[in-house]
Amino acid sequence: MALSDLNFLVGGAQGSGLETTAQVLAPAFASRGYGVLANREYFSNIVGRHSYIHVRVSSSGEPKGLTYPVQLVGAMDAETIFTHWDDIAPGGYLVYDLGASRTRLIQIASMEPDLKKRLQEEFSKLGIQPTVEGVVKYLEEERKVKLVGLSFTAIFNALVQKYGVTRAQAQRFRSSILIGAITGLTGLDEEAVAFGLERRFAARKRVLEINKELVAAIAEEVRQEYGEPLKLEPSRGGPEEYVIATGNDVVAMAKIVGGIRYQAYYPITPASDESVFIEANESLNVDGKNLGNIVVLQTEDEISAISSVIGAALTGARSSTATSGPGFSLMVEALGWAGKNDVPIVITYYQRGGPSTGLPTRGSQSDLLFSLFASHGEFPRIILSSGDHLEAFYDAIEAYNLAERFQMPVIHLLDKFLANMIASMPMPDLEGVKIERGKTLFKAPRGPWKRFPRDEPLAERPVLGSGAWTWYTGDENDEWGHIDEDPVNRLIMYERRWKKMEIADREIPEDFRAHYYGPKDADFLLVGWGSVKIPALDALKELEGEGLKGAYLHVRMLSPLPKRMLQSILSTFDPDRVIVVEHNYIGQLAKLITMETGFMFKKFILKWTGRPIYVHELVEGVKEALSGRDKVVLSYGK
Amino acid sequence: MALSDLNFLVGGAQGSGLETTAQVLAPAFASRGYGVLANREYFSNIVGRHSYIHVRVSSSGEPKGLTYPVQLVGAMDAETIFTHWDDIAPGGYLVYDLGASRTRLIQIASMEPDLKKRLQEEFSKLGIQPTVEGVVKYLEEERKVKLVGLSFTAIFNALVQKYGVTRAQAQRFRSSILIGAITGLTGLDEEAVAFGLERRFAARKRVLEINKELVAAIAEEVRQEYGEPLKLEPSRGGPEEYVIATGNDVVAMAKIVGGIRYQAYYPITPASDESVFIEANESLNVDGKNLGNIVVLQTEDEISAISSVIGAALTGARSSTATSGPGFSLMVEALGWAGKNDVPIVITYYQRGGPSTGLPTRGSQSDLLFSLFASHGEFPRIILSSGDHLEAFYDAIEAYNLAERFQMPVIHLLDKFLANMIASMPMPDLEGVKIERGKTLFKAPRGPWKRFPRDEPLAERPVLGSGAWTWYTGDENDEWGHIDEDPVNRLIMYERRWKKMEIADREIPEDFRAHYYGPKDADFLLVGWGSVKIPALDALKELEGEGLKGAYLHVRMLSPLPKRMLQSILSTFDPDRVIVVEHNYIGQLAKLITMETGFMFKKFILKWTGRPIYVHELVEGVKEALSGRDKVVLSYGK
Amino acid sequence: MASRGVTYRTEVWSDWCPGCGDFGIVAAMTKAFQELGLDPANTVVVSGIGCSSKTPHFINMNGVHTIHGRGIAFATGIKLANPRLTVIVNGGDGDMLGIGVAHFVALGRRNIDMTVIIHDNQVYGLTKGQASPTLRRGEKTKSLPAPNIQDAVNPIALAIASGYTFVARGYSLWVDHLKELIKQAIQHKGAAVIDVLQPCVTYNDIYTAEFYKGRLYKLEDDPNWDPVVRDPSEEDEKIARALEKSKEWGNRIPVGVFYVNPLKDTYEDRIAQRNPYYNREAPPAFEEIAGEDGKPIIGPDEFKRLFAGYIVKAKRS
Amino acid sequence: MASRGVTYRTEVWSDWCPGCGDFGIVAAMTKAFQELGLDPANTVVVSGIGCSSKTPHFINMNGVHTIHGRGIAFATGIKLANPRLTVIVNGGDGDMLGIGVAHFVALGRRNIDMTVIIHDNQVYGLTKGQASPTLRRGEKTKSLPAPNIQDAVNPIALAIASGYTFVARGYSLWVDHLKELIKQAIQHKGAAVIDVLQPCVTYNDIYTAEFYKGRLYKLEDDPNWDPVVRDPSEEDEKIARALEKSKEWGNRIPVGVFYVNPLKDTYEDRIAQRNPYYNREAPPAFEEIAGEDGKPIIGPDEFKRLFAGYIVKAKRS
Ligand SMILES: Cc1ncc(C[n+]2csc(CCOP(=O)(O)OP(=O)(O)O)c2C)c(N)n1
Ligand SMILES: Cc1ncc(C[n+]2csc(CCOP(=O)(O)OP(=O)(O)O)c2C)c(N)n1
Ligand code: SF4
Ligand code: SF4
Ligand SMILES: [Mg+2]
Ligand SMILES: [Mg+2]
Repeated sequence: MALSDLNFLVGGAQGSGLETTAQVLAPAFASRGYGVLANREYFSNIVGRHSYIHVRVSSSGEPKGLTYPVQLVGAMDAETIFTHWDDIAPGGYLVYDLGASRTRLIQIASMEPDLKKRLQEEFSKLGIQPTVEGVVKYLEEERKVKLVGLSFTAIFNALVQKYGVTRAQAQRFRSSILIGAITGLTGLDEEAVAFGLERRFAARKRVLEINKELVAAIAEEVRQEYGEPLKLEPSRGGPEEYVIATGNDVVAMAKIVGGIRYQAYYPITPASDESVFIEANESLNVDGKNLGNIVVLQTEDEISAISSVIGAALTGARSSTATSGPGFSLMVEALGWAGKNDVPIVITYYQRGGPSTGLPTRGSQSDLLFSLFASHGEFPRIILSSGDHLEAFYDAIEAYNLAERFQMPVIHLLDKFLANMIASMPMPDLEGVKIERGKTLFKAPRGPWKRFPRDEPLAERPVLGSGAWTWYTGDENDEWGHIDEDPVNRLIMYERRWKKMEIADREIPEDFRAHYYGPKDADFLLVGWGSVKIPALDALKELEGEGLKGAYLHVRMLSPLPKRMLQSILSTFDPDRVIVVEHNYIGQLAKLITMETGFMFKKFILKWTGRPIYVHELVEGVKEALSGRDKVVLSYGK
Repeated sequence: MALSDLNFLVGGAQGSGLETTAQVLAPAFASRGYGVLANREYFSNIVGRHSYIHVRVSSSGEPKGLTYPVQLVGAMDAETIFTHWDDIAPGGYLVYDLGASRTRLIQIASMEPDLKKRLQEEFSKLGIQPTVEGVVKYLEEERKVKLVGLSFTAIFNALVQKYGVTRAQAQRFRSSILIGAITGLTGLDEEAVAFGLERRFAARKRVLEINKELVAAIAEEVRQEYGEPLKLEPSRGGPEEYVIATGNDVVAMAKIVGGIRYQAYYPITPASDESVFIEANESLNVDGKNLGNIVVLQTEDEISAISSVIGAALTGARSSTATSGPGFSLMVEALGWAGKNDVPIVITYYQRGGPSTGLPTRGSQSDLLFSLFASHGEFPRIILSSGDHLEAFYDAIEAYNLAERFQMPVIHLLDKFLANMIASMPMPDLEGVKIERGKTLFKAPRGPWKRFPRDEPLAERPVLGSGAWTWYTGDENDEWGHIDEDPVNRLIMYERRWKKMEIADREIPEDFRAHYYGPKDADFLLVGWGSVKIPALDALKELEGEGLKGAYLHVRMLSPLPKRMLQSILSTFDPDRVIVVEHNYIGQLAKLITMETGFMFKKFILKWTGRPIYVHELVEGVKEALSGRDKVVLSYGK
Repeated sequence: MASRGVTYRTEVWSDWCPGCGDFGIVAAMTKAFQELGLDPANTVVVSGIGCSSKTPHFINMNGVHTIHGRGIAFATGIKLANPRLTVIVNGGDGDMLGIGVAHFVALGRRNIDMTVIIHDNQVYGLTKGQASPTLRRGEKTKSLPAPNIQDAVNPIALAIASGYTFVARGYSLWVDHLKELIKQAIQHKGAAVIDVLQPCVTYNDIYTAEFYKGRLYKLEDDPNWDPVVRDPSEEDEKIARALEKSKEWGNRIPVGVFYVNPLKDTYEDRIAQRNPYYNREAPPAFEEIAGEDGKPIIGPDEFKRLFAGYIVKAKRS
Repeated sequence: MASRGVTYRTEVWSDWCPGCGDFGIVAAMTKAFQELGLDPANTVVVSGIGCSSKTPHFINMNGVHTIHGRGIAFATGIKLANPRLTVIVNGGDGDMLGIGVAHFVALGRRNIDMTVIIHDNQVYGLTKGQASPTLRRGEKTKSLPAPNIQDAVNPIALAIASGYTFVARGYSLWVDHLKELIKQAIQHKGAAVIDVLQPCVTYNDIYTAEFYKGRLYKLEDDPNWDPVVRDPSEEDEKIARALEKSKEWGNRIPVGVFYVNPLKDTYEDRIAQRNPYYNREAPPAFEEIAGEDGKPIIGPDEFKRLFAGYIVKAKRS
């Protein structure tokens, strides 16, 4: 029976080419119309620590939420087996290197002592020998896991012999061994895999050739021995074209569509890949025609990044930065200047695990309230957060529109999960995209200009170089932008800034700002934001299968919060049937909604281990919450 | 009939010695048992802009809330008259320089155009000639104001003649002319004034002598002509000893008592005076005995200030910084490190008018929510805010105790009002002060130390140099303080930090964290924090006089918020009779209380002009709010 | 556009202390602008925070008064997004060489074409006279409780070490001399800095006009003084000489141009070398990003071309 | 306290890339500590953020792994509050000379007695190989999409200009030579910095061990090289020579000690000159602030003495 969904996991040491598996297989599956979602987990480390990619392929044609157990684990090394042995579904598959069989748990220097200790205890409890052999044996006997043991060494030797590569070079084909095995077990057709490989190795013909042959050979060998036990049913639908990209990539593309002309950044995980992408496109050339140019500046620190972004925004350039927690922390002083001065800047904020350096390569949603109140004093700001790749695409463009229309900073809150997850995103509807520049003036009458008329919160904004000249200051200012400490002026100017927020609240449709997914008569409600949307929607589907009819309230704009809509939806539910789902400890969205509406949440499903929320644990969590638990803490994932 | 309270205002150009009036008169009045409160308003300017001191002297012996109109304005210059003519009570007094009579409004270059324009309109509406003469005439005729015109030039000439000082030197006695006139009109005795002068000019004998003689002569002259119309009744009570000091001074003294050993700062208004005070006391010597030494470091920026403060705290030194909004904005990244690592640091945060540079020399309470959520990620912190000088004194000491007991950063939120106001503060009860250092260890067994045991949120804390050695990191850590990304460890360590907050919430008495002032059966409730306490308590007294029986709920600890107590008090009032009073726009305390309790505030009295809340306007505001207005915006004061 | 008829001073009252050296700097700036005929619409005066940083309000051109220490960082974005603009940054010694020193150094490394004017009064003026990074050790100005115990930064040496290609020192009371330096700095292509000795009459009782009188001398009075690098091979030697000169302080203090290197590419040049479409006359900020109808210039077709590598056609069987 | 029996390495696994130059630095550090007999309880290794900044975890002494760029600032508080401690700061070139350069400069100006070790690999290692401030213009390391267009900072020159009194360069693969430099730096009284050339095997394909081989030479091999200021009058000349030397790069790259000035007071000395009670052996951090009963040392009496000027007795009639 063909599968409707396939979940698999591929693990190996950081720096050993692991990413290649996702970069090849994601487009390969997508090219056959499957929805793909692939998450990458890695340490704050360059080479040596354990890393893995967790993929879901869905015949629905949509990228669906990640879940455990997986039907297949592909292990590049012994550490992967020790780490993920328990993630394999009974009857699932383990692809591994026979050469690692003798490896003992205690030999794995790169494994954190915590995990090692836990495993030792667990193994001894279960009577498992703490070696690869022992684990594999246990899996086979107790879990009915099928073992696909390959001799990596033999394969490398063959490569050396056949292609004359060096031993070191041969090692680099490690990922293709797994790609081959997965291809074989899933019966993915050769053309599709070739497509994936070409995409990845396009420029390097010889490497491409070897890879193709290697993958085909291993696939064939595996197919011979195991058949195609993990074959997916043909795709049942979905778009005709996919964009296969990470969240970082998608946002970068969107910024380019949105007309970005200036981006400044200081390197930081998981944000800088976005800037690197934009820099690679600094000159937008299509068919030899130049469509625009983007200045991308790597600055000396984040203070400089945001400061220069504000400067660029004053010239009329669509201008933004991308950062994560520690970087944003350094930006808050300048953020206040932009807020004070009606400057349209965009900050793309990828949340990672805090506090402080925290878990710098893991995800979180713990910076919502910080974003909302960051910087001393009071000024309006817009905060958007996207639920999936496609939303992130539209929101990244909309962020510029909102910033210019309402003349205030826009923070686009994303997280490491989205940033690094590769998704098969439907081709965005670019015909529907509109660029709205508000009252930006590129040409204005020569002379000094009253930039801040008292009676116009949203005034015309001649940019630097427009002909008019203008003044800006961080001090309270008069209509011309000059320093003014007069109390009457203060009263007016302070309120003038906040009036923009009232206008934004009036003009931005509430049904853009939040969305209710599910039947009108749902009998429980999940409330969430950001990438929680992905597992939440899938969990609801599963729960529906179990007879539990729920809905998901997705909050996409955190400021201005669509409070009338939230209030009216929340008020139709019994508070005991309303569950907030967040990647943090204190329930930040819940706090925010309470603050604005008075609605007190009673049920929380929270996760703060830095790993994504998985569908299976969310399903369980919801059931627990509905049957009485007030706080359910999720923690699945290595 | 002698007065029970005297309100007066003295104005002049910044840099013209205006502060002297308060520095002399405050101790002078206090030495006769009067309560004194004096606020200083000034521009972000060094020389030339208009500045004034607004004083209340009370026979109650307590420093009471400032209010308008005043019975006396002392004008060093024409700008003061133009600015404050309307602040004088009918029948009050104006002391001024006859030589300024001819000065026209349009000549005042230092006056902001807004005010000038408003005055022009007002004068023309009232038929006032826009000259000093014109204003003075109007005051005399229409407001029955008594004019005390003195020829400053004649006085300066006399000084030149009598003491052989230069003309420039003579100018510096400008403030003493006003001191003399005030002495005369209020019948303050000579000894008291001499005491004030000695305090101010102690070191400079000759200047002191001239001042004494000048003040006495003018007082006599004024007394001769006007009697002592503003004589205060004898003090009716109060303490035997006062500390006469600004909020900055009081906090500095308290830090010294509290055992501060390290303070780092970067200059900023209105915080740096505190550090300057401490630096002047870097070596604590009493009777030739050294009681301790404090390192005070002026750093290159605020990032360095807080970073070095954290470093010092790790060595066991009681360690703090003092800053205001822009400086705090730069500190938030490092704050997170301290929060992550259980480091007891204290940040004394003087709020000024934001956003951005805002009104840098004016006050606000607009940084509460920022303080609470500052820095990415989640970690516990304690936030204290003091209602008056005496509270500030105790809280500054308690801040160190709380930081060390609960091993987390403490933010002591103050504001420019308190920082710069001189008050006659009762001598603090030092016998009652206790130093609590929690589990700080200055001597520990030699060897590596498990600083972060999983099962002990508040663990022993051997300081650097104690014998034990310890590790700290901004990354998530294991029990030893080494980097650890394991999800199980993460779960525990994250929660471990928050457990400290639960303990703090349990151990810090709620009745310290909030205080209910007023009768049990009050029929309305004001809710406020910080220096709002001062006018709030006085406004209640006045309202009581009018038959309105109210209470004031003062929130002194914002985190952990005493939510059970707040909830129980708030629930006893009709929400239409609960009014929050704050120096901000969005009602930050209200939002915080709602967030924690679900209580929705309906009535707001807000002020954001940067000037203090005055008793008279608060009284009016409360009446308006009680009779139906939901939002009352206060704006009195130049 | 020419400057005919432009008044380069606004009517905003300068609330500096009477006698403050900052007045001289504004006077020299406006004179220089006048003589260069700078177009106020295409000139931007940027500043940080401090007494000195109030400057933009007094000048009748685009003015961007930012936050403490970040003037150069703001200016960087302005200039790179619209290289057609003439950008001048004013700030105090605290602003530029203390809290903002990272940006000061970074500008030198980039050699962006803009002019930096340091109001060097050796104190933090606006916060009441604390020691700034240019106050020397052992010196005690009026507001200090005790002599300064931090060593000073040498702005000239730091600028040269950082890569500035025009480095000069002026004196705020020698308005005409300073004006000439400002003109040269603006005309120079690359990062230019002028360290202006600026008496703070209120807080600095050491470096007063009195002090400077008789001590200052002009580098250009020495006929052998040639600060200009005319050939790359001269660079090291000119730098060494300038550094040597920069140490002179005390009885004789040089003002004038210490170092000029017109041969080094500006950052804008460097961008243009990498991306020949980066056009200073049609700057990024002014490019059309959407059609009249609001549709982005990057429509569906362009999107597919630009990002072809990310697009996958789904072939369903 | 002596170091007998101390193992200077922890058991924490170093997760640096195999072959990373950072291993050599830790080896040199621990050897130096061993030879100096440093007491782990009274030594603190502070760092910022980056590959290099993981160092404290691998060393069996107090370790304070802080935030990006701020190691020196944290260390400043540690040292001044407890001057009895030996303080060593590790950080990357990005950490120290980019985001943290303000603190780097400030330490020189203060001359606090501590040692700074820069892991100079010309890239941002931990964020995947972007250009760091020491990568020269025109150079393109592995991860860069195009050659670097920012000029480099010269760490030696910047350190000397900032006032460091011990300035050296080491090479991470010459462990014994580096160890000697570290020992000297620690023993030096004042702010010491060692710029350690540290191959990043993963991202830096220009400055590899291969590259350095044959190019590096030791300053001390020149018998005429004497970097030490033995009399204040020598200072200028020694600085000039060191600066000159610091420019050497390319075919011949000097390592060793560039400059030492043992004659300059440390910041701790300067504090002690102002406040003779500031005692390094009884540091502020360890002073008693309260009695056994928890009562503050500053009781009512002491309070009145200290703050007499603020206290007013109320004489009511
Ligand atoms: C982040 C921050 N810290 C501190 C301040 C307070 N502040 C205002 S002006 C100033 C220093 C001014 O000195 P300088 O830059 O030398 O300029 P000057 O006033 O001497 O012209 C400081 C520290 C601030 N505005 N922002
Ligand atoms: C405020 C902040 N910005 C950015 C980062 C991300 N970050 C981590 S390490 C690093 C650079 C490391 O480079 P370097 O200091 O040279 O050390 P190396 O890794 O090369 O040893 C950066 C930018 C951060 N942790 N904090
Ligand atoms: S304080 Fe000094 S720098 Fe500031 S305005 Fe006055 S004289 Fe000028
Ligand atoms: S990335 Fe470079 S610096 Fe970092 S550990 Fe690897 S080799 Fe060392
Ligand atoms: Mg200055
Ligand atoms: Mg580096």
